[in-house]
Amino acid sequence: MSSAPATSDLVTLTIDGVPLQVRKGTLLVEAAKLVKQEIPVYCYHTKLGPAGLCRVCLVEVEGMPKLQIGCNTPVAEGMVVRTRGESVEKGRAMVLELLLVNHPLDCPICDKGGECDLQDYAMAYGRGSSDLADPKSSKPKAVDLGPTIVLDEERCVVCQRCVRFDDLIAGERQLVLKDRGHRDMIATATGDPYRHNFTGNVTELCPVGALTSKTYRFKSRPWDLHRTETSCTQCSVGCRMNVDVRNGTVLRTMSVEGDDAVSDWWLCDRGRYNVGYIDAPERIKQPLLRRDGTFMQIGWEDAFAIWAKAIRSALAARGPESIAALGGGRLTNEEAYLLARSMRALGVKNIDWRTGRQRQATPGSSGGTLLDLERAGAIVTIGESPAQLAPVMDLRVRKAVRHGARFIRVASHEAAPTMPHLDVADVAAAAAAIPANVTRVALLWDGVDSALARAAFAALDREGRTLLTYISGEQGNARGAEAMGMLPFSGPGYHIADTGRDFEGICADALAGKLDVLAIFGANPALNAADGARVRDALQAVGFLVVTELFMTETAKLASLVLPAAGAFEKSGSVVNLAGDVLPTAAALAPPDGVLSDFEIVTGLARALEIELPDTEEIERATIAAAAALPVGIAFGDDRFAGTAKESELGDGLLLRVTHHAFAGGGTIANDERIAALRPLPEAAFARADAERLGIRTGDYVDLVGSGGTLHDLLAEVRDSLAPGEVVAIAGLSDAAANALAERSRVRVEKIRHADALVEA
Amino acid sequence: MLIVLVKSAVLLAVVVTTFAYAMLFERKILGWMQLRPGPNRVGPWGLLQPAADAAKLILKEDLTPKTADPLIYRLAPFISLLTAFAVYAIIPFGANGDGSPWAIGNVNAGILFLMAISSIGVYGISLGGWASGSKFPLLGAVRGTAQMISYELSMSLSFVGVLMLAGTTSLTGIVNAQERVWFLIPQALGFIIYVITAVAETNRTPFDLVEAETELVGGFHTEYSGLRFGSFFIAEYVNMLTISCIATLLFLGGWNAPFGLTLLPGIGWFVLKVGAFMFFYMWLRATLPRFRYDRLMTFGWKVLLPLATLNLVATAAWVALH
Amino acid sequence: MIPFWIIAVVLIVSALWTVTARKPIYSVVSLLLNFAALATTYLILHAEFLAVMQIIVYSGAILMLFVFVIALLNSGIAPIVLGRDRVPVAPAAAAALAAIAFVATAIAAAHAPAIVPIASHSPLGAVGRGNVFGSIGDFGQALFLSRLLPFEITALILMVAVVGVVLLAGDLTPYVPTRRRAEQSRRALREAILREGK
Amino acid sequence: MRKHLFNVGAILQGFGITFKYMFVKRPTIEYPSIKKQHAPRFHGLHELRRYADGKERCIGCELCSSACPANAITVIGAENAPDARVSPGERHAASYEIDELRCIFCGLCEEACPTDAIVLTPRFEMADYRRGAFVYSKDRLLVPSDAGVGTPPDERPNGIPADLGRVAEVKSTTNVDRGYSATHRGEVLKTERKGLAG
Repeated sequence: MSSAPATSDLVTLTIDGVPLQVRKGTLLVEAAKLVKQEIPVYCYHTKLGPAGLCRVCLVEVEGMPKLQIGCNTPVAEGMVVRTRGESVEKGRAMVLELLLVNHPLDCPICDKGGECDLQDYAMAYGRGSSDLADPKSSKPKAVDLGPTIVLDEERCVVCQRCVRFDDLIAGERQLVLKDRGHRDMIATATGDPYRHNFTGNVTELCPVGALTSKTYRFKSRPWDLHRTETSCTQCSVGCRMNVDVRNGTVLRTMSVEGDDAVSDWWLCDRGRYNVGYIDAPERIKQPLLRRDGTFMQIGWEDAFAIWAKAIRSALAARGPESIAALGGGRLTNEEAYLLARSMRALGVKNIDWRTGRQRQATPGSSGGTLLDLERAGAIVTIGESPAQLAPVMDLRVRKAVRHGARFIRVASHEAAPTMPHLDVADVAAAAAAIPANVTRVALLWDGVDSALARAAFAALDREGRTLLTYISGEQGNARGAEAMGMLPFSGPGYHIADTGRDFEGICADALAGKLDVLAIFGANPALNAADGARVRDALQAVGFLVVTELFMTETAKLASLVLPAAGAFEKSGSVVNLAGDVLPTAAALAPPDGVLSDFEIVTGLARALEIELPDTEEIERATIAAAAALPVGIAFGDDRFAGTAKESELGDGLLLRVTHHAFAGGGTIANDERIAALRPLPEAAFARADAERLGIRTGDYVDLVGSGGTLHDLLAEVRDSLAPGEVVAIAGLSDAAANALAERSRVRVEKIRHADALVEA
Repeated sequence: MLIVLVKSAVLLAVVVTTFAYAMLFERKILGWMQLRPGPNRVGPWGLLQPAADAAKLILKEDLTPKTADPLIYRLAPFISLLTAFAVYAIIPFGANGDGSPWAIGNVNAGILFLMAISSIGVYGISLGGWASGSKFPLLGAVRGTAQMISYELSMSLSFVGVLMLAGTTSLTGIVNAQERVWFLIPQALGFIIYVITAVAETNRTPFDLVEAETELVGGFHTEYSGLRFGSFFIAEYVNMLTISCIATLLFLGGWNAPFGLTLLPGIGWFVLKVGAFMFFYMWLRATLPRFRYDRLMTFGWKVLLPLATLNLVATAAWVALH
Repeated sequence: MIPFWIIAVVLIVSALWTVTARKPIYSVVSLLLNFAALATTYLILHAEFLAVMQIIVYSGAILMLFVFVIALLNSGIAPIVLGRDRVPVAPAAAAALAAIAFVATAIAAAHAPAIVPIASHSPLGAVGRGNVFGSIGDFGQALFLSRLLPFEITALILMVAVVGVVLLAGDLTPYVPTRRRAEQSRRALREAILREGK
Repeated sequence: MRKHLFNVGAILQGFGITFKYMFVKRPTIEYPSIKKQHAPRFHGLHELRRYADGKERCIGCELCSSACPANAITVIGAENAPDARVSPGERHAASYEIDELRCIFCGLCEEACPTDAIVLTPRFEMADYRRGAFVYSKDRLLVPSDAGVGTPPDERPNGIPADLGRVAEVKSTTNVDRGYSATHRGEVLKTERKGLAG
């Protein structure tokens, strides 16, 4: 791709009278695209490769007695191909007639109607009538495949794109083709619900309306939708996606065709399905002021005035040290920049985006692109793997593994992935496990434990080897927030600035009663911070806490002033993803009346405080410059980032470790009714040795007791990969947040209830 | 004093009723000329239509735009209404045997008073249009002001011819001077100029550029509703009536019977002549389309004004020679 | 006498409003009121022709042009605000002096014997008749016979003033039709670009 | 000058025409008391039909809305609950709205409907005091469940609904031979064109 191929690699052929040269091994269907000839395909897909099942891609090749399928015929020297002509059209019409033998003509009610390949090709190449006299076969219409997908067996044309996606791309191998002949049908191999992080992609791949999304079923027709291309901000990958809006509701999101660099054409289920919060009735639509313990609705002007007054009196009383601002990982670059700049204009240095467990988002100068990742020979993951943190990056890992890369997990406490992998105890073992001939190694880090990251970097970095590092964090625009200066020690573009207090320090100040005003923008530290109980206490101790949020989250409930903010689909701007790509986001719809974006909120505050803010043009210029700046002075695993990952010495018991789940979270996930079935149950995973010692079996219910409180009714799971003495719980669940007990503290297991006993009761 | 008040009240009632039915008959006549029956649903032959319209106007919501200047916005319709009615203080409708007129006030300088009052009438339109704080009314007002100032000149000059022939500025005196020959005959050109400028002064088709619906929504009164709009509406029709009365007084012999046909009392002839002139107004509206603005200005300044001056000079020469 | 005092109050109040109103259009309206009141005082003094002319010329024509200009400039929307330090001290003092002088004159005049011959005793005078003080004939005689020269000189001075205003306000370059002017400026621009290029 | 004089003639001619027309018989039908006869397949207010078993014919496929040239129809589909079916099949219209103020009554929705659910009735009297009332939702469009299933236009007897009242005897205004027929203007135009050609 980088250099021009040698002449010997090229083949000359003629398609529809146009001579062209293509690389050896190219399939006819791809070669035809170069001369702008479309060959119809069902089973073939650029990302899935040929299957040769549907036969609709018939072309005529001179010298061959019969029509050939374009999708599985490689080019050859001197080939003369015709994609049109009488015999081709006759052949295609025949294939279409056969495809339609049992396909129901229920296009008016089919969700695919209007964007259906079968419909389009039947119009373009079909005969318009059928010789079949017998009735079409009748099959189940709405088969529940899983929490996200419904299958219409009548409509299925058995192209197997979904099966091949599950096998080749997702690597989960859940979908199979059951039965033979006209009873062929798609089903999960085990009969269990079809469920993993990428199920939604099969609805996009399905060329007919057989696989449809439950969230979109019968809600709209394609031509009603108003499409906006934007970037997903749910995690730090930043997949390009199309947002389809109708009547002020996001009805569905679709991957962007041809986006190889970021999303590789795919979307994870969280990005695809977590869109229903936009019009959730629980959304806050007016500023709320706490008075005598209850919230009352106030107007925006009053809200800004009250906030500004609090800031002014804090400045007058104890100076800028008593003011702090948190958040930024969910803001756009422009908002983060404006926030950091207006805070520094006040002299406030206590700024930090790191409100969760992640400590660092910028991998220094050793970062690589996502395309580099799929070409790595070995992938080492420390901390949590991207499987739940950045699912679409996980697809790249799987692609690399499929191409022969070795996947090594260091001291992992997660469940085993459905791909070849190697679990090792420490970084030295990981370094030893990398074959000597591997020249490109990727290091994946969750951004939590700086010391471990530094150790891993040191162990893996060898002469003659390219070491690429990726930090897959929990917040969508963490890297952007860092670049825009939402750090206590650096301003926009990583210009090192006066050092203020970081999140830990801000919490300590608050607990010491030294913090008068704290503003939290689009973050939920009460739920996501490693030590939830302490953070809650700290937030309650703040004199005046302002939170901008969409919903009454755990943090917002503690606030003095809650300001309704616009969601990710309601504002335009740019974000920086984990690979450093600057991606634009575009507003797909307007926020509800009375809701302002964080940009407008910061502007409003600045106006109330009479701070001069730059104009739009300057903000644009400054954010572009900052996002493109290389993080000079910030190294991988920099000590200034270190902070939370310390073990608590409380008691003996088990060491609590926390894991992420793509559908665990407060705010936008907790308030999206459409994905209720995808939210995980609160669970606790035990090592086999501990489970046997405590008498726990998979399926039991247990309580975990720690210094910060108790987690009730966790579903126990015995996990072999886990080191003895550790217990793993899911973070970010509103009803049972593992962080309430403080991560890496010692917990006790109490009240074990066996599954069979519960059934008897 | 009391008698003046009673006279005023009676006259006011008569004028308002005349206005109401003038409006109804205008709609009827327009309907007939356009192959429609006109209003015929309220009462027999639609005779109660004015009452229904009045009720509607009174009950409509009274709107003041946010951008309007509230004081001037409210003042403007009153200026229009006031000046429209004030003229009737001096208009004579007939004469007693001793030569004293049937009018509220017998003013020697009647014609001057009339010109003075009508020159203030423009303020209703220009202030109302400006104070609405919106584009179309402003355009209508600016057009209206320019148009009325331009045509007022020619109209005044057309009066002067009559004044010179009559040798007095008293309206009664002018009518008395027409006992033998109506000024329509010696002042034919003046009459034509008067008719044209009068139509322009009342902003009626084909000179209704002030409220040109097809371009300016409603012109200067776009933003007005309810009784404030009604005030402008009444003022327009009362002005029509005034103009018809003046035409009758100055050119059509007032209450003098034509050709000695004294079948009717003087007031009867007066009403007939005014009615005929009003009909002409409506007929005009049914027949002619609106002027283009630049043509209107060209016509006013380049045709009417020279013609009026010519008429004046000719009349002066004639008066001087005799 | 009572009508006079009422009118006098109206006159003074409207005159004050004219100079103090924040919006130009209010000044116009109050000036209109002022003119009307002034015309009424003329009527009281039996100067009917003058009263009518006051209305026709000042209210009907000149003031109308003010409204016209305000409407076209749209300057009436924003009120005029005088700054704290912009109270005009000297003019204010002069105005106060003038007011005192005016009041003194008024009182003196009120006590002085009438020097104006009353022309007629009919309610609204005898404007139409000739050879009576204040009538049209009288005006015409004065204007076109006895005072013709001053009248024409005044007209000439006014004309000079108009030309002067046009010269002061307009641009002094000789008149060039619009299209040709556009061509000229385009040529000048092209030449400037060529010069810069070298 | 001569041109202008001709124009005066034309104006006078115009006065003659308008005056003449005052005495021409008017073709007006006094509408609320007398009603004009419809064409047999007149397009009026919409109606959503049912199947004989009471289920709605509409399946919420939105083909009517995409066929609508005025964008007057909004349909939002939903899935049928298996225990309480609204229409046969999987899909039904959860919401069906026609903005009758936007509708141009062309009948393309009728043509597009795959289940013959929507038909245009001859009803046209839809006056109301509120704009919002013209957005007809499903509860007003659907045939009441006790009023049969609704009739497609080609099954109507003469196109005249029984409840429309007294029907005018005049069939159409276009063939009244009085010199003002609808073709009058056409004749004039034709003559003018001839003149131009000659």
